[in-house]
Amino acid sequence: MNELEEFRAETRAWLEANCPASMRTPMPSEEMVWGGRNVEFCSEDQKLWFERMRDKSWFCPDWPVAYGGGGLDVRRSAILDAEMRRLHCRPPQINLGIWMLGPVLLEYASEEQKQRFLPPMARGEIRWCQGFSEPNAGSDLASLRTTAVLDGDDYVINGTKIWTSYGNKSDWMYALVRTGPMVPKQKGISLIVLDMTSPGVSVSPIDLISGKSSFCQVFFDNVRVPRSQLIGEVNDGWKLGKALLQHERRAMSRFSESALPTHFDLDEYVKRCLPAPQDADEVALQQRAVACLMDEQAFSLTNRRMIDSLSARQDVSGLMAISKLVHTEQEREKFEILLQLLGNQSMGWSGDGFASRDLDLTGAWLMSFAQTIAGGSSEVQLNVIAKRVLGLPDPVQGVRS
Amino acid sequence: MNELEEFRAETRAWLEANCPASMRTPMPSEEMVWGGRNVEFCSEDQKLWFERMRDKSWFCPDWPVAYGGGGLDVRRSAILDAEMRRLHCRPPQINLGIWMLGPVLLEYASEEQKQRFLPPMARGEIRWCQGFSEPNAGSDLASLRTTAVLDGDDYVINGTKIWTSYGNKSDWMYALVRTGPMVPKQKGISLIVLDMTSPGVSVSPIDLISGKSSFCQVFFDNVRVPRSQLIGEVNDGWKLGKALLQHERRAMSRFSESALPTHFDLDEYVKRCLPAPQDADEVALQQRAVACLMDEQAFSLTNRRMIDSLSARQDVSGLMAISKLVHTEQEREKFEILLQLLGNQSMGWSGDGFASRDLDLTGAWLMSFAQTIAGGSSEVQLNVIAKRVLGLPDPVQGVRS
Amino acid sequence: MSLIYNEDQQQLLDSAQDFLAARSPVAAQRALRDADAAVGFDPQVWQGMVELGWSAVAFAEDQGGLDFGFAGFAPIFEQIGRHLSASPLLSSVVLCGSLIEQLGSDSQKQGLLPGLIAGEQRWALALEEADRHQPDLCDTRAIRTDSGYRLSGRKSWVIDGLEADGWLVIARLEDGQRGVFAVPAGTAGMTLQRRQMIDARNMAQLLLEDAAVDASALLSSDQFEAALELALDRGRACLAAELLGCCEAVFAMTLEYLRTRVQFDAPIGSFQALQHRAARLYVQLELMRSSVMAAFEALDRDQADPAQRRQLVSLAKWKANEAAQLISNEAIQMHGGIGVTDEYDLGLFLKRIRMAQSQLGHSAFHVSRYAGVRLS
Amino acid sequence: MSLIYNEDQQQLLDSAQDFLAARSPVAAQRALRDADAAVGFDPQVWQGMVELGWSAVAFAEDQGGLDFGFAGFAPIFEQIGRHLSASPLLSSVVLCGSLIEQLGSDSQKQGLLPGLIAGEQRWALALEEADRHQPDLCDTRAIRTDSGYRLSGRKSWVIDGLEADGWLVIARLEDGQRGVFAVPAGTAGMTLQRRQMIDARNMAQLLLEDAAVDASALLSSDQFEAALELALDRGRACLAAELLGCCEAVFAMTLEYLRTRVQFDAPIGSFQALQHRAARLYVQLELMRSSVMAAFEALDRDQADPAQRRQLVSLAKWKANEAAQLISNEAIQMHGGIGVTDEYDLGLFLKRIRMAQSQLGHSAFHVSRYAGVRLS
Repeated sequence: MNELEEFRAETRAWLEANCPASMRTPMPSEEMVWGGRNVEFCSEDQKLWFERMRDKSWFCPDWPVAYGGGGLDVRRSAILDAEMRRLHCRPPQINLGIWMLGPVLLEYASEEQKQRFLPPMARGEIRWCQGFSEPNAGSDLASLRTTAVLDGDDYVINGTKIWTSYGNKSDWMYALVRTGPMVPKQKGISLIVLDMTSPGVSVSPIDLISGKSSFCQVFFDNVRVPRSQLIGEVNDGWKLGKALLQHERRAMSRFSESALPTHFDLDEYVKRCLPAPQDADEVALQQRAVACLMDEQAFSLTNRRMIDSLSARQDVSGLMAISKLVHTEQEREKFEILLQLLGNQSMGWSGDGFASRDLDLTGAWLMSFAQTIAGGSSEVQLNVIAKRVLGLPDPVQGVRS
Repeated sequence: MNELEEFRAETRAWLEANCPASMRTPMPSEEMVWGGRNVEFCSEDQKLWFERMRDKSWFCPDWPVAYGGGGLDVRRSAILDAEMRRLHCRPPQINLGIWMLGPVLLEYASEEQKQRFLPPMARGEIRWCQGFSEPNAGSDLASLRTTAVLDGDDYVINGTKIWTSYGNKSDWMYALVRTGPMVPKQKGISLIVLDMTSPGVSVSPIDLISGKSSFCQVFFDNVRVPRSQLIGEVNDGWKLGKALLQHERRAMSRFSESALPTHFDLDEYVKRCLPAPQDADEVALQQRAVACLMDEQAFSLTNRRMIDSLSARQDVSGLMAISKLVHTEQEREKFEILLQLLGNQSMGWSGDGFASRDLDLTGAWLMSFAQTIAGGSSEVQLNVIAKRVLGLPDPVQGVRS
Repeated sequence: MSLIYNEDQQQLLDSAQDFLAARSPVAAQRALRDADAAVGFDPQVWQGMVELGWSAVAFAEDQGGLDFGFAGFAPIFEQIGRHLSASPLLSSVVLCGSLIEQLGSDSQKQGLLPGLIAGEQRWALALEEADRHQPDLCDTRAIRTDSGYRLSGRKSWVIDGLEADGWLVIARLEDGQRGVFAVPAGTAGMTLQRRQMIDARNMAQLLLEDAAVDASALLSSDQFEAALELALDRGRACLAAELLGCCEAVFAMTLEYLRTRVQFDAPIGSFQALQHRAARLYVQLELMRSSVMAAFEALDRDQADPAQRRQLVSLAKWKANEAAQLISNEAIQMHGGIGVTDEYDLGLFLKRIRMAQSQLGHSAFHVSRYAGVRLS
Repeated sequence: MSLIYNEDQQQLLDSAQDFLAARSPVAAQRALRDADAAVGFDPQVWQGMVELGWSAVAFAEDQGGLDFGFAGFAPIFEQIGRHLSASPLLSSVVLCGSLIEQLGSDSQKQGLLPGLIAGEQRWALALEEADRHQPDLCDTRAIRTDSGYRLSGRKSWVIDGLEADGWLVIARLEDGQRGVFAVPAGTAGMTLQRRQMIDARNMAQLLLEDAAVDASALLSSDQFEAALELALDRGRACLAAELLGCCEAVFAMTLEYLRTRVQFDAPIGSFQALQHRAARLYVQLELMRSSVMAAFEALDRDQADPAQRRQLVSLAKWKANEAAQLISNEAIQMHGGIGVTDEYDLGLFLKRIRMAQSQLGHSAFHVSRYAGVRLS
C-alpha cells in the first residue's frame, strides 16, 4: 500500500507539473486529438501534452514496456486513471488502435507482429480504423463476403466495408475478411491489418440523414496485403473479432467520457421553453419531459449501482447488457421531446434563421436514430438479454418442423 | 324490388304488432334469454316475444324451412335484420348453437344429423356450449388431447375442456376431440356433439381474478357418445372447427350489439371526475383520457369504413383482422384510465363502502385482462395480421438450421 | 357520403398517382433539395397540377372552380404524400383560397381568385408568430391611416412565403378584432428571411415595419375567426392526408425491406418480433385512414356544424401525427443502417413527416382542441 | 453508502426470506382473503415479525429500537412484496412510528413507542380524505375545548384502520396549521367503516363527529409538515420496495412459464416477440431496483437535504409504479388463460400491485413532485 500511495503522489505531481492548464478543461469534440501520421493540434498546449504523455509511455500505461507501454500493473494503471480524472486531464489523444486492436494483438499476434505494430501504436503514430460491417453483413456480421485470397506471399482482397468511422482519415485498418468457405460461416473468417494507402483501396464518406458523417464505405479492388499481416490463425478470426467487439464497449465509454458530449440538457430546455406551462398541451409536454428526466436518472443510478456491484464482485452481466439499449432509446425519446419543446426552431437545416445551437440539436436528433442501430441494434441487444441474461430458449431448437 | 319492399312492409307491420314494447328497450345482460331445455323468462313479454318469433320460424330466418328455419333469402333476411334494428327489437333469444354450430351442420352434417339437430335448435329448445380449448391447447388448439375412442357403436371420450362458456347451464356441447394420431396434429381431430347429461360428464365453473365467471372446465370420464353424433368425416374435424371459429366473430359481434353492454363511458367519467383539471397530474390524466377517447373514435370510424367497404365489395380482410386486437386493447387502456380517475373507489371488492356501479367497474377492469387473451390472444391476432394481411414470411422456413 | 373514396375521388387518385409518379417522384424532391432553390418546388410541376385542375377542384363554378367539393383534396394530398411532391397547393389554394373565398368581397374575389386558380398568382398565409402552432396568437398590428393601413409585426413561419405574389397577413385591428390583409409583393416595409428547413421546402419569416396597404387590402372582418378556423381545418385535413400518403409509402418500403433483407439466413420479416411490430404499424395506418376520411367527410358535409367538424379534423390530424411518429421511427429502426443514410429515401420521408406533424397543430394541440368539443 | 445491499441488509433479506417463505407464503395471503377477516393479517405472523426485530429496526436504541437505520426496511419490504405478506408494518411502524418519533414529546414517546415497537399496540395513520393521494388536503377540524380538542371530519382511506389500538389523525387547528392527534380506540364520536378492497387487506373509513380527546393527544405542531412529509417519504420508499419484490416474483413466475409452457411444439419463451418483451420487463426491473435503492440511501443520508430526498423518493415510487404497471400487465398477458384464473397466484400479485401503486402517490403525483424539485 505504501508503494501505491507513493505512486499516486508521484503521478499527481507529474500530472500537475506536465498537464497544461488548458488541457484540464472539458474538451469540445472539435478539439479531440487523433494520433496518427497526420496528427493535428489546435494549440501548443495540446502538442505539449501529447508529447509529454507519449514520452512518458502513458498512451498505453498498462502495456509491457517492451512494446512501448508504460508497464504499469492494474492497480497503478487505475491510479493513473483516477488521478487524471481528478485533475480533469483531457486524454492526450484518441486512438481506436490502442483501445480495441492493441489488446487483441497483445493476446493473439505473433511476437514479430507485436514488435512491428504495437510500438508505433503506443507512440500515437498510426491512426486505425475498423473494417467489420458490410452492406449485407450488419447484425449478422458473420455473413461477411469481403474475400482475401492467397496469391504467393500476399492476400488479395476484394469487397467492401461499410460504417468505417473516419475511414478517410485513418492510416491503417484492421478488418475481418473471408479466407475460407461460407459454411459454417463463422469459420473461414480471418483478421487482417492493412495500410490504407495500399493500391486498390478507395474510401467514400457516407452522408447520413443528419448530414455529413465520419462514417465511410471502403472499397477493396485487388488490394495486395502481405500474409504476414494476418493476425492469429487463418480462418480463425471470428474469435478475435468478437474479442475486439468486447473492447468496443470500453472504448466507446472512454470516448464519450473524454469528449465534452454534444449534450443537450433537457432540464435546461424545459426551464427555458416552458418556464410556466400555461395550457393543457404545455402541461402534458412538461410531464412527458419530466418522465424522461426521471428515466435518465434511473439509468444513471443503474450505472452507479453497476459500479457498486463490481466493487463487491457481483455479477453485472445483466446490467451491462441493458446499458446500450436503455441509453440510446432514452436519447431518442429526449430528442423527440426537445423537438416538441422548440417547435419549428428545432427543424432548421442551415442558414441565418437559426441559432447554431439549434441546428446542432437538429443534427443530434437525426443522429439519435443511428444510435439505436449502430454498434449492435436494439433488436440485437434484446436478443442478447433474452438469451444470455434471462436464459430463454433459442428459437431455433423449438420451432416446429 | 317491389316484392322486397312489400316484404319489408309486411315485416315491419308484423314486428310492430308482435314485438311487445318492453322488448324494444335496451337489454341489460341479466335479461338475456338463453334458449334451451330450461329457458327462463323474466317477464311475460319476454315469453311472448320468444314464442312468437319461434312460431314465425324467425330464430333462424335464413335456414331452410325443412330444418325449422324461416326460409328467407339473403336479401329478405337482411331486411328482417334491419327492421328489427330499426324498431330496437331485442333478440328473442341468445343461442350459440344457431350462430355457430348451425351453419356448420348445414354445410357438413349428414341429412339424418340435420333432421335430428337443426329443428330443435331452430325452436330454441337446446342450449349449446363449445368444447374446444384445453389446458394445454390454448393458442395452439390443434394440440388438443381429449380422446374419443371407438368402442362398438360408441365413442368413449376422456379428457377435459376449458373456457367453456356456460358449460354448467348448457344442454349439449359441440366439441373437438382426438380420434386419430398427433402427427400431423391437425389430422386426427373430429367434431362431435354430445348431451351434457351423459354419464361421466362433470362441470366446474372457473373463478377468475374478477370473481365468478361463466367459464367452466368440463371433464370427460369414459363418456359414451353414439358414433352417429360425429359430424363430418372422422379425423377431418379441423376444417369444421375452423369454420366454426369463423362464425364465432359474427356471433360475438351479434352478442355484443344485442346486449346492453356493461359499458363504462369514459366521457362521462372524465366529466364527472375531472370537471376542471387543477394541477399538472390532473391535466396529464385528462389528456391521456382524451387520447383514449380519440382512439376509440378512430376505431369506431374504422368499423364504419369496413361497412362502407363491404357495400362497395372491397376486400376488408385487413380491417377484420385488426378489429379484435384494437378493441380489446383499447378497452384495457380505458379501464386503466378509469382506475386512475376513480382512485381507491375503483379498487373495492365488495361491501357497503362502494357504489355497486364502482364495484362493477372493478370487475369489468379485471375482466378486461381476459379479453386480450380469450378468443384468440393479441399475439395470435398479430401473427395473423403479419402473415395473412402483410404477407410476411413464415418464421419456420427461414430460420437457420 | 362515405368513408371510402367514391368513383370520382378514385379517378382523382389514379390521375394524381400517374402524374406524380411521372413528373414528381421522390427523386425530384431530392433534386430540388440538392439544387437548394428557395422556392422549394418545380414551377413546371405546379403548372401541371393546375392543368389537372387541382387548384380549381374545391371552388364553386361561378368562381372559376370545378365545384367538386373539398373531398377532392383527400386523394390528391394522399398522393402528394406518397411521392413527397412539393407544391404551393396547401398554402396558396387551400389556405389562402379558403380565406379569400369566405371573406373577400365580390371585387376582391374577382381580383384574387382567378389568378390563384390559374396558378398565375401564388399567395401565402402569414399567420404564425410562435414556434409552435398557436393560431390565436397575434401581435401583428394594423393601424388605420388616411389611405389604408400600416402593418407591423413578425410572422415567423410562412409556408411558401418566398417569392410569393402576395401574402395574406393576419393582423389585429385597433378594435382588438383580427382581420386579414392581402399584401402584394413589392409593398414597402416588408422583408422576408428564408428559413431553410429539414424538408427543404419553402419557409420564410416575414417582417412588417409600417408596411402600408390600401384600405381595399382588408378582407371582410365579419366572421373572420370562423373563416380562419375553417381554412385552417381544411389545411389540417390536407396535412393529415399528406401524412397518410407518406406513411403508406414508408410502410410499403418497410414491408418490402422486411421481405427481402436477409440476416441470419432468413428474411428479417420472418422474425416474430418484427412481425408483431409491423402488424402494429398496419393497425395504426388503418386507424389513420379512417380518421382522415372522416375529416374530409365532415368538411364537405358539416358547414353548419363546426363543432362536429372541429372534432373530426382534430382527430384526423392527431391520429395522423401519432401514427406517423410511430411508423417513421419504426421504419428507420427496422431498416437498420441503410435507413439512416441520406442516399436512401426514408430520411426524406422522415423529414417531411416531422414538418407536417408540427404544421397547423402538433398532437397535444389537437388533443386539447378535441377535448374542448367532446367534454363540453 | 451504496446502491447494493451491505452485509447487514443482506442478512435481513435472507432471514426475511426464510421467515416469510415458512410463515407467510402467498398461500397464506390467499387463505386470509378467503377467511375474510377484517384485520387482514395474521397476528401470529405479525408477532413473528416483531420478534425478528422488524418493528424496532429503524428506531434509536434509547427508544427501544435497534438503531439499524432506515435502510433496513428495503430488504424487508422487498421480501414482503415477494411473498405478498400482510402486516401492519407500514401503517403502524413506518408511518405512525415516524410521526411519533419526530413530533412526540418525551412523555408521548414513552407512552406510545414501546408498545408500538413491541407489537402490542397498533396505530394507524388517518390522513387521506380524497380518493387519490392528496396529502395536503385536510378538511378535518380540531376545535379547542377546555380539556382538549373536538375532532370532526372524514378520513376515507385508513390503511390497517380496523381494530387498531389508536389512530394518528391529521386535523386542521383553528389557526389554520395542521397537527396530528393520537386518538385511542374507544374514543366517543368515532366510527369506522370497513372498506373491502381487491387486495383483501385492512382498509377503513374513519368518521369523526365531535370526537373529544385530551390536550395531550396533540403531538407537537412544530415542524409538523416537514415531519409528515418525511414519514410519507419513508412509507413511499417502503411501498416502492414492496412493488419491487412483487415484480421480482411476478417476473420470475413469468420467466418460468415462458420456459416451460409449450405451444406450437416449442416453449413459448422461444418466440422472439415474447423474448423481446421479456427483455424489456427485465430492463424496467433493473431501473426500478436502482431507483428504490437510491431512495433508501437518501432517506438514511439526507436528513439535512429534504429536496434531494424528495426527488429520489418520488423517482423511486414513480419508477416502481410504472414498472409494476408494465410488468403485471405483461405477465398476465404472457400467461394467457391461466393468468386470469383466481386459482393462479398472479391475480393476487396484480391486485396488491395496483393497491401499492395508488397508495401514497400514483405516478402523475410523483412526476409533479419530482418536477417541483428538479425544475426549480
